[in-house]
Amino acid sequence: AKTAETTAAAGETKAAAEASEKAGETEKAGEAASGDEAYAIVLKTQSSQFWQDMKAGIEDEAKKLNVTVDIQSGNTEDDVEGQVTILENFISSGKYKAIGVAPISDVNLNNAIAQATKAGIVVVDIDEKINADALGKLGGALSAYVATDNQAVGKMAGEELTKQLEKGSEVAIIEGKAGAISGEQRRDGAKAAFEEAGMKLVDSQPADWDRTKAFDVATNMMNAHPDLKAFYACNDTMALGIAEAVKKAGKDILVCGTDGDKEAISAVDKGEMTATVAQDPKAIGAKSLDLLVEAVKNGEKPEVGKEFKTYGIEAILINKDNAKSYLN
Amino acid sequence: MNIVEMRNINKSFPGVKALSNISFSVKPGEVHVLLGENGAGKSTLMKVLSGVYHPDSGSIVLNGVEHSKLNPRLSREGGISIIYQELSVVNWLDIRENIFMGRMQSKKLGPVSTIDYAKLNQDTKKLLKQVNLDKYEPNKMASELSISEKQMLEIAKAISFDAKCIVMDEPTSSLTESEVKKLFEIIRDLKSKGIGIVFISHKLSEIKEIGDRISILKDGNYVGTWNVSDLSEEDMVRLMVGRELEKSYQEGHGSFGEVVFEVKNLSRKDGKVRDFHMQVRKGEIVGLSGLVGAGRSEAMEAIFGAVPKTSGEILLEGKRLTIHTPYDALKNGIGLVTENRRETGFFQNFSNKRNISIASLLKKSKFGGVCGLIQEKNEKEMAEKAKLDLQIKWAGDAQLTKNLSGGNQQKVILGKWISAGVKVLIFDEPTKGIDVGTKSEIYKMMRRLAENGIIVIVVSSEMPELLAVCDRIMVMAEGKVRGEFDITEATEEKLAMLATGNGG
Amino acid sequence: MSQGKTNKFAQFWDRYSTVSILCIMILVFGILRPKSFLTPANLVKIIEQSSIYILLGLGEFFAILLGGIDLSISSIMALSGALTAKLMVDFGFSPVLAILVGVVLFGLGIGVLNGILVTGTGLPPFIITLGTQAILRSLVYILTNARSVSGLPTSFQTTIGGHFLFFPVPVMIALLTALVLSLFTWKTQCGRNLYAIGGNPQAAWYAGITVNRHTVIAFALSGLCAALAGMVNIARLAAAEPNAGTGYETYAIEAVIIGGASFFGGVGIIPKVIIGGLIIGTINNGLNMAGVSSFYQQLAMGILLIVAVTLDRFFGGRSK
Amino acid sequence: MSQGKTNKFAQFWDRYSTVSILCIMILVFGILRPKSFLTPANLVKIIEQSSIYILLGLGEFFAILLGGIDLSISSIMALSGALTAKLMVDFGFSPVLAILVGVVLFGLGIGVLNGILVTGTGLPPFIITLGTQAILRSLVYILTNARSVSGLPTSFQTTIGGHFLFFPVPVMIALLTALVLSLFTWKTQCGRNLYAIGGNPQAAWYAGITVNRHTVIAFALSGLCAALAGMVNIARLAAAEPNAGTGYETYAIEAVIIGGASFFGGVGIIPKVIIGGLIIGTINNGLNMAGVSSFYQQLAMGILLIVAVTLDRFFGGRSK
Ligand SMILES: Nc1ncnc2c1ncn2[C@@H]1O[C@H](COP(=O)(O)OP(=O)(O)OP(=O)(O)O)[C@@H](O)[C@H]1O
Ligand SMILES: Nc1ncnc2c1ncn2[C@@H]1O[C@H](COP(=O)(O)OP(=O)(O)OP(=O)(O)O)[C@@H](O)[C@H]1O
Ligand SMILES: [Mg+2]
Ligand SMILES: [Mg+2]
Repeated sequence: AKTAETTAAAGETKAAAEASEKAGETEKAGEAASGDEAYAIVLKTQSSQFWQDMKAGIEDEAKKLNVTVDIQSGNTEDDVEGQVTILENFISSGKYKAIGVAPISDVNLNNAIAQATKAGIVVVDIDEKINADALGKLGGALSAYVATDNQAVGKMAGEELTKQLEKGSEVAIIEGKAGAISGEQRRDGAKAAFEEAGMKLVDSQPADWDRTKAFDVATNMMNAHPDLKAFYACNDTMALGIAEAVKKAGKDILVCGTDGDKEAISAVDKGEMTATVAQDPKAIGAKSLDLLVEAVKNGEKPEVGKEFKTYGIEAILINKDNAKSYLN
Repeated sequence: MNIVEMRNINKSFPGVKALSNISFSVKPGEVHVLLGENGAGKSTLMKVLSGVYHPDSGSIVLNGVEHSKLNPRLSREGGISIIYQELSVVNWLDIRENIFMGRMQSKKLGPVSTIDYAKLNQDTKKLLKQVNLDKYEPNKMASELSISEKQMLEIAKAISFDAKCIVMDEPTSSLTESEVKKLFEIIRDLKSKGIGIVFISHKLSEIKEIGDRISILKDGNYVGTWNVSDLSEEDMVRLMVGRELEKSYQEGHGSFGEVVFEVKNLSRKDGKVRDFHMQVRKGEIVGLSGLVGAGRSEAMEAIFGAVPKTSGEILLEGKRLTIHTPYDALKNGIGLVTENRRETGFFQNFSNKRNISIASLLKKSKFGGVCGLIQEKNEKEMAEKAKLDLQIKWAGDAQLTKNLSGGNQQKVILGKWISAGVKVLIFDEPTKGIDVGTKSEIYKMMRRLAENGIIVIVVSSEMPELLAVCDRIMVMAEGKVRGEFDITEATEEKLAMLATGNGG
Repeated sequence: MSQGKTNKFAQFWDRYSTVSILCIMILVFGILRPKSFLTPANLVKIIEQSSIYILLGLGEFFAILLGGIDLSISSIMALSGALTAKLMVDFGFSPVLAILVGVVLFGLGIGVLNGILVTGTGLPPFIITLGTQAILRSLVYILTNARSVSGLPTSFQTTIGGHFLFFPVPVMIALLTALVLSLFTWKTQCGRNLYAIGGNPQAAWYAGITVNRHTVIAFALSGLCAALAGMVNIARLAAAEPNAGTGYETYAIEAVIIGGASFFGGVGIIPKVIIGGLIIGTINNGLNMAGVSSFYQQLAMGILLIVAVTLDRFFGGRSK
Repeated sequence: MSQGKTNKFAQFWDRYSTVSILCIMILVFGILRPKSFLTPANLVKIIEQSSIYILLGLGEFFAILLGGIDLSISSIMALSGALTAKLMVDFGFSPVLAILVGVVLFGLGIGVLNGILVTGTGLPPFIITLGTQAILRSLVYILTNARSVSGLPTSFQTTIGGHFLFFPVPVMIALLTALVLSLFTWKTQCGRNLYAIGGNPQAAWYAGITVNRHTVIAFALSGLCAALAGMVNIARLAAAEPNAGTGYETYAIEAVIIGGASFFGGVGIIPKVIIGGLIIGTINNGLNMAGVSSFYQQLAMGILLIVAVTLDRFFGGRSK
């Protein structure tokens, strides 16, 4: 498992290039795969745009490749057990040779993945990085990992903000739900960027991914810290709430979000938000499906402890300069 | 030696001194009657004895052991068994579990002890035989028993303890006559075994029949203790009320006007009432007699629209009324004083004022009581008037009705209907659990209402009551009207014969 | 349980317990963060932030007054908000028309539905509204395809989300609703009847009150208030979120109960619900201001709930 | 309300309503997805997946039996799981010792605490456990620093999360617990006392039953069952999650109520709770298998809850 981690690290840099290069190749893979191969993907939830987009990306890709794919998700982003149930059900239905998973935490699906491995099913990890060590111990194997590096996302946002700020400015972070790893990684990335640039991080509080809460928490922070100059929000839902709060407060505070939701991009375009770091959920989804199809085509069998590749789908910084081009 | 010895018991509730310095004792093999008006403190004294209430001061000696503070368990261990005034049957448990609640026979099953149902069934069967309930299996759900059968079940429970002293707090108020007879048999048997009985009842004839000694309480104070044989019923009344009660029941004037209220072939959906009919003339009070379960209350509920009916015509002053709900009844000027004050009579969260005004306000409202405004001044006047008319004793119109005594609660309910200007007022067991003094006041009130042209219908299980207030008495059995008597020819025997289906 | 407490403190507490708790909280946070918490601007903010809790609490109040509960208000809030937003954004309704349809009609309608389900089945409101909570939330996702709806007309936003004579309009809406409902509970027959039913439903029936009809009315009011909360919410955020209000029914219940209403029905007054809502808003704001870590925020909320209600239980006269 | 329904169907339904609902559901899903749903492997999976709902339902049953409710079980499940995991992973406790401390002692202890709060304050269990739900969840975050705890000893995992004679151990645990608790409710004085208290607390107190003590026992059992669910859960996931079980109190309540227990207390039997739990598990599994989108799953759950309980209300004899 240790080696897996190192190659994963090495793989990251190449990933973006690889992803685009392979576009043509996968097309061929699609032709090769027979029409009645079925694939399954377990998402975190479907009740937000990010996951909706990822689902759309997967479905488009499935059409292109002429394969069927079953997509399920938990009811909420907290439903750690619900996801396990779904994955187990996919495994026990016996229909699938390869399954993609976007776990809620770094370990919640591990045991179920180990079951999949035992059943000879190839698993691709999406978005949330699985604790490979723990997984290996349970006898589970991964074939690949597709994601945007959340820490890098946070860092990118932090850097974009600091570019426009004087040294020593007061900044704040609005986090997701306590304990959500992707949120924490983004926060850590942004924190690092702020520290590097010598900003003063005065507050960092969660708003549970909730727009109303983010609105209120941001309002309160602005009251508590009148000299606040910038907010980083761990997703766009919250960033939009913050932007609204800033607007209502009549202040001039930078707001950078994460995800690249359409609404956020248009807010950036209108100057209501400073920037958003877009992940490309459609590409992540499509790439994941490609990998699943490829694995089946190659007759890949899961192997515990085998190294697996990481495909980093690059994050894109969307600010005033390029927002228009993302608003089709 | 006394089996129970209560000394200088004091007990206060917020705002009420319920017991002041009461001493009380029970000898083996005697029936010791406790008598007093509503709220005199009888039940409270007994609840102190059973450990439900803790006295503020005083001591209790049970079996020679002195206690200053009991709980239900300790009291039971001290040989006390009690039938509370309020039924304490658990509907969703079966008969045997109700009887042996909290103390079922167990047998060892390895390290744990489990309930020995076989033994339990045996014991239960024996007890059921004693109280004439042996038609039921021990595992019959208590919910399937009638009220009076539940009361008998409570009696079975009380005697199952092998207690030295059994307290019975108004056990007869919900029993049929034959069940009362059975109870007295049981009491005599217990006496012969040297068990002491405390017996509480508002029915003086019962006291004369079964009592040995009598202690009288008045407003939480001790009046005295006598041998029952030394006191006449009049003496008892004088001692507990503190004044002479004039024989008040004046009869009606005999000649009445035309029929103003009429019910024709009324049947209920559940079949509990079939083809009920009645006619009431102006100024007349009509009574409804019958055994428990004869369908009297059920017929009244159907007239009042509280339960669905399949057929029936109701005519008031020649007009046909359409009544599907109590709201319709109220709109048409019909009121019902229900059998069970606490559950269906008044609102525990309402002040006297609000309890009185509710019906009158509703009557003025529109669209099923949804539209209408409240003027507090009006409400206040209404309450004041009711208080004066009915001589209600309360601390103020803002006092919660639940804190009044039973008799005054009943008057508040009366006030509610009278304020609403009802033309027909139905009383269902109007004096259940109400002391003699208040009772005679209520009788007078009924007569006054009738004289003022209000149709008064009285349902009662107490025949003396019907004979005292009514001008005509109808008898029901099995959901049907069996016949009727003019007051001049009615006697208890005739009523009973008709009610039980013998003769006519 | 009662220990002869006729003393002054008990009397005072009986009447002012809820207000006192609010004052104590303001004091504590004021001492902790004198500069940021106790500013007029922040106090106005607290009231504004509380307006949603107050609106939800007002609705919940009627369900609890009848001895029931309405768990579906959070979903009603989200669905009404999403619907109103959709009507304006996708169907070009004018704000007034959208509010009429998406808030008033919809809120009342869905509340009536809850009421009919409760009275028709005779099941505990907890179960029925647990069911409708799930159903309605799922309808929000279906309606919005789990995407937020933005681009609300500016006129809508600046009116409902704006200010009027210094005061935030959401606050005005909440207070106005509270005022109207107060009058309703005090001065109208229907309001009085609801207290009667809550106190003793059987006695209410025998007194001539149409119990079912009034139950439906109570749930309709609950639905309407939740829909108003939804409207305020989308105006404040300038967008409708499919996840809006998740779990907010808890805040509403807390506001009502901290405000001294009894869970058994028949007891409680609207002004105290307002205080209850303000208490919830103050805790949320104060804990933010004091920089308490989110881990500890829930801890504080839980403890406060139990302590506040216990104090009320032991020293207050009402919630027995 | 009763319409003289003495017919055969009513009698049958009274007794077998819950089982019938389960059978109908299995039939429907079986027809929809004959190949994937109705396989022995999948049926075993359903039972395994249901084991957590059953365990939580068993605990909730006792709270509801007393006419109360326990909303804190989801948090107890998470905290107990996290504690047990921490004890093994960070403090090197042997699995047996960790289970003894983190599950048995902790579960009973926290349940006793709930019980003492309820009896001591005399407040509705809804309020108290709403408070402790928040408090305990916050303690999970504090304990784990909001991170999942993994690396549980293999011995723990293979025993608790493994199989025993073909049967998944979680199922064995759930059924064994149910069996013990069934015997407890049927055959022991204490169990019968709980029914008496639920049916009529005053009568129970008059009969000399120590109502408070029994209330504490009921909540202790609720806590213990929730802790067992937590143990099974960490074994299934091979990790303890701080968010574990969020909202699962709803499943537990549904299992109990679908299983025919009355919200007013005193009515219900353990075997029906098992069926109730299986129903929840079957819906979740079946909807997955049928490929229903998660939007519609909530919709289906909500509708099913209302329909199942309504059927029971109208044709069942007990839950009046
Ligand atoms: N739980 C209680 N809380 C407050 N006051 C009470 C309570 N129980 C009884 N009281 C008061 O104690 C006094 C005595 O009441 P008690 O029930 O003993 O009267 P009683 O003699 O049994 O009357 P009745 O003949 O109507 O049964 C009354 O003033 C009553 O209001
Ligand atoms: N909670 C209370 N607080 C203060 N006083 C009370 C309270 N409950 C009852 N009382 C007083 O107790 C007296 C009688 O009340 P209670 O309800 O015991 O009457 P009751 O005659 O026993 O009723 P019933 O015959 O219907 O059983 C009244 O004087 C009333 O003022
Ligand atoms: Mg009494
Ligand atoms: Mg009485």
